[in-house]
Amino acid sequence: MNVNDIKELIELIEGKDILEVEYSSGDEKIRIVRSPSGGARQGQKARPVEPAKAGPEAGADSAGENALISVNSPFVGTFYCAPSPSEKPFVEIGTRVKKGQTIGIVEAMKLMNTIEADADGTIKQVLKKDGGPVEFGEPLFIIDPAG
Amino acid sequence: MNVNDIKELIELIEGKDILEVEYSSGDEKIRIVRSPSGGARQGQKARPVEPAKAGPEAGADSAGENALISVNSPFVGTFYCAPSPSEKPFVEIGTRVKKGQTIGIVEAMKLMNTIEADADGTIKQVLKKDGGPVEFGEPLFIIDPAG
Amino acid sequence: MFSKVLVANRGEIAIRIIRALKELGIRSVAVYSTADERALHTRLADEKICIGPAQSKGSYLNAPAIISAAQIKGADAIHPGYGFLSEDAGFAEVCEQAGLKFIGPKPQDIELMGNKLKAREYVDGLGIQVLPGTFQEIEDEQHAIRTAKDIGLPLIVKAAEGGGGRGMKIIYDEDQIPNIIKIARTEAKSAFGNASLYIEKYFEYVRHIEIQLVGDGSGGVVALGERECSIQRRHQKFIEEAPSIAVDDKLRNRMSDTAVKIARHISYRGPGTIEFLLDEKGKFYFMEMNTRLQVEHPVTELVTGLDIVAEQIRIASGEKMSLSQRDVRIRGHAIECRINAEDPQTLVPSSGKIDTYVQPGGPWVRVDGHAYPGYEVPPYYDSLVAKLIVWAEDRDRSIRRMQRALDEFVIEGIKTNIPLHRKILASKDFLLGNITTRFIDKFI
Amino acid sequence: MFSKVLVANRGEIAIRIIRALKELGIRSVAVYSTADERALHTRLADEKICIGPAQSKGSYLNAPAIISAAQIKGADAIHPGYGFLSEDAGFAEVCEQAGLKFIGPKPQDIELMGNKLKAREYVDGLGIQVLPGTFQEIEDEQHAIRTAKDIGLPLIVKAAEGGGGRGMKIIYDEDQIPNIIKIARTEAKSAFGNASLYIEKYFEYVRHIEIQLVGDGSGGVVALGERECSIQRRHQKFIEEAPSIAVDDKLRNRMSDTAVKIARHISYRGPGTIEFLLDEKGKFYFMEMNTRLQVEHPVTELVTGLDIVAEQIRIASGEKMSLSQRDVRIRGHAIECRINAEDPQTLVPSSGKIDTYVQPGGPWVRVDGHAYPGYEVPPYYDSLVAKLIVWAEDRDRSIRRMQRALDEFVIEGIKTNIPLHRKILASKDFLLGNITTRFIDKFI
Repeated sequence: MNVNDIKELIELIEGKDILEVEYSSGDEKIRIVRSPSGGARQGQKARPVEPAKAGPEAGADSAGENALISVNSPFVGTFYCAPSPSEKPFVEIGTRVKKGQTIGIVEAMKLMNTIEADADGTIKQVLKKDGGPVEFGEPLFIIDPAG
Repeated sequence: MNVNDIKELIELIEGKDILEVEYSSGDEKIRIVRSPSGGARQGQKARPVEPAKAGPEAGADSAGENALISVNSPFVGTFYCAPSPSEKPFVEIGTRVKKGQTIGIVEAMKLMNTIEADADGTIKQVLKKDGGPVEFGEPLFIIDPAG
Repeated sequence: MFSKVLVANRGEIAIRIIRALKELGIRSVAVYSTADERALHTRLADEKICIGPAQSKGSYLNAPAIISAAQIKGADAIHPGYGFLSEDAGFAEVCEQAGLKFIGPKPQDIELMGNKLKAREYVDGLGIQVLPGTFQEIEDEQHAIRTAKDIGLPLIVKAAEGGGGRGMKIIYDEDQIPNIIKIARTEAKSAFGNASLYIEKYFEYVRHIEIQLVGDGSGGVVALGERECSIQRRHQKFIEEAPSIAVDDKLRNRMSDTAVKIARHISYRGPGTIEFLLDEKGKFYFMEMNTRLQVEHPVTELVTGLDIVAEQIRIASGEKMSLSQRDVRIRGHAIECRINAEDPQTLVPSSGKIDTYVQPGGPWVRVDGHAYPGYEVPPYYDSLVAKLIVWAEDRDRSIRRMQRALDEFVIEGIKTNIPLHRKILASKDFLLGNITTRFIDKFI
Repeated sequence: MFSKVLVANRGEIAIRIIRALKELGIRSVAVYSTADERALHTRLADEKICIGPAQSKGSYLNAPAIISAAQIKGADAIHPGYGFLSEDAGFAEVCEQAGLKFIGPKPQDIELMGNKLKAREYVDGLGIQVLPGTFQEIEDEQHAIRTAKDIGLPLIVKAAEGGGGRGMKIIYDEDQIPNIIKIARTEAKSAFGNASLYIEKYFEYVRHIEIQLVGDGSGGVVALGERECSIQRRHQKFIEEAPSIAVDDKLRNRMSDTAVKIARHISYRGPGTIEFLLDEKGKFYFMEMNTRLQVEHPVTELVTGLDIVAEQIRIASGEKMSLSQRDVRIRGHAIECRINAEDPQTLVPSSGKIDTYVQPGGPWVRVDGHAYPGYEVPPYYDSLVAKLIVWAEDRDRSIRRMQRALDEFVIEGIKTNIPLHRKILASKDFLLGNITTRFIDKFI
């Protein structure tokens, strides 16, 4: 069970007359509770359903979140945010970047692997400290392509 | 059980008069709760829900089942249905018995432990063969006190 | 050889015996109470039969039910394990009368050694050093007070029919004597059905060392070295080792010779154990004899390479002993930790469902247990859920291996004493072997 | 001694090494691919680090990633286990260049013995009997046909850079030669990056016997007896034993001396194995040398009492060997069954979630595995989920014990080869020891 599974389940019960879904895994367990007024649903469907988090902020939020891009480390090694200790970082929070632009380095066995922006946008977060260790697949930067 | 199984279950109960499905796996467990107002659900929704065990039939049924009495072996040993091989069995199916009446024997280490009827009634079943082994707690007879 | 054996026990020892039977090609019958319907021993045996209710008195202690079960299952022998009916001479006798071989010593030996006071007398009569104390049962307070004056405080009051750590009370002060005697008598009466008491000198900072023996029933006895069982809690063993850091070859030979002498005098049959107290000066005193397989037999198995349970079954069936004293070689070092379902702080037994159970593995790690994922530990029986035993070339490596295995052992859903074992194993005094019967006090 | 070691492997062998490190008091670092996030080796190690994607090429075979991981974790040595990078001389060299001790033989020894054709030449040069066959790589079909005429059919075509049972083809008929050579060359090229082939005489009903060695790196070599590895399936070992029923003391000494001679000539360092074919007349032929820890090392551990992995780590750290040839005593008998996640009929690997997992236990049963209840076996790696190893006083009891342990082993949710193991162990020919490398054919 991972985030995508949960998303799928949420999408699945949305608009259905399901009140509760419970799930366990160690030794399995599941519990699905339908709305007892279920049948009437059809009648109510037409009514404008108020979304759970109706506010415009929430909307923006989720739209924003979906769109944010995480740049992950393609290698295990040491992360550097600048070409050399004496130089300025490639990017900082708020820096506008172009797709393909070098935004960091992961060094492994003296080889400098450049990290490139996956999309045009603005750097929203720099997740690793200069000179710190990174594992394969760890997020290094968050880019907001809308920003 | 995975997400697809859950999806299938949700789709299955959708639009049906099933209120809850519970499921476990270690040693299995399942619980399905139907809408008490059954198939007529849509129309009856507003009506006060009748308690689950209301029906007269259900009552009779469950009362009947509850009423049957199982006489279990208080000992591990050999079951005998007659006082000796040459004699007639203590009871047979249909025999009317009084509470405390000897209805069988379980022999353990040459000791004859008499088995007595737990209640007045009629022998509905004799579950063990003459001379066969019985474990502690195994049902030997079923008595119908109503019969 | 037997063709079918009923195992009159539950838990890990029932499983240990069923394993031995399988390996010997003998069919096994498990007995169980209604509380043990899902117990692992019922699944591993070839056959199973319910013998009574949850309470041991109606099931695992119910001799007629067990013999009846053996008869209807067509078993030709009964293995009693340890505890329950294993030291009940009457049961052993009834088995034999019913034509069932009792896999254990002769009834008269169980009887002699089962009364700890008689055993003291008997062993003293062989010219062997027993603990200073009384040779008759304590008649009254005055008798106890006289004994205190003779041999000095502290004293330990024991039930004649007790043993194995049960029913003991320590007297530090003469004023306590009347009260303790009264309480002990009542307890002994209710626990063992016999109010007889005796008194021994109580040594506080000594070691509990025992010699494992196997006898052929006609005077042949082999000693399998000692076990160090000083780590005890409330007179119950907690961690056992073989060999003991305090026993050198010379001492081992002296203790073994003494133990063999006792067993040979009664032509003892099968495995048995002579328990000694060992003081700092290397002087040792006979304490009692256990006429049964012991919980801690695996440490001896691992250092000698002998399968003690298989040997016991072979001897009971009339086969000759498979080894002579010359064949016995002690190799390396073994430790056993008793993993109990209990709160490590309060020591209250913890029953309930085991949600997660991941057993340690890898080189020289042995688990004798009866738990499995989803198993519900019933509240009716003793709290031992597994014995974790390791072997290594020497004591230091054996300790490291045990620490590693304890770290791997995951039991969730009930409380266990694993944290306490880890604390003890990591302590400097344990590492140095500075252990006495009072060792554990500082950890609780 | 090392203070922190990175284990460049996964599965049971990673766990075996982590256990040894813990027992030696050395910190361990587990590496894992994204598919192994929940693997047991990552939980048992002191530290863990993700090194790449599910495919081995990007993770467990990715030398730069592994060395980089060791550097950022501050490890001072790398243990390669078996498989993956363990026989990659280049990797061993790069480790040393990066200041990381490679826990294995010297790179040049890996290189020499890694090319099976060169190894043949080398060993032949020492005056040791190798299998009849070519000493140069096969140039063309004609070369192969000439060889067939010289030494007679059947023949076996092997890849020079293959080994461990991989990349072999048998020729029964001269007509097949052109085709087989073509196919074998293509396969060798793609599997090992080297199209070189050589040819040996193929013996059908022989035994595969190997000698376990440990070298100190400066000419000292100790032989730890043989292993019987004839029970193979598709040239992959399936069941291993120590000692072999076909090897008596005299033969053992001759084979050991031969093996030691080879290892001594290269001043071999750490554990290694010389594989021989043994025919019915007691004549043996050098086949290849494995310059690494082997899957089946536990059977040797159990009969000698030596912890081979701990010894390997100690030697790599510069310590002296802990034993001399005189200390080696073979005691009892051990068997290993490889428990694979696969359909026992079709042999197709079976990945998926293990719902129920109950590990066997009790006396002299060892499980080296990486499964646990709820574990999902990923489809990317080899199918070995556990090695089940038992020890007993002799071969018969060892077989009974293994049968008992196989009966206890419950793995549900995936298919395993346990049923096939049970069939083999119960067969009369196995019991009698009538086994050859073709033994398993009749069971599938």
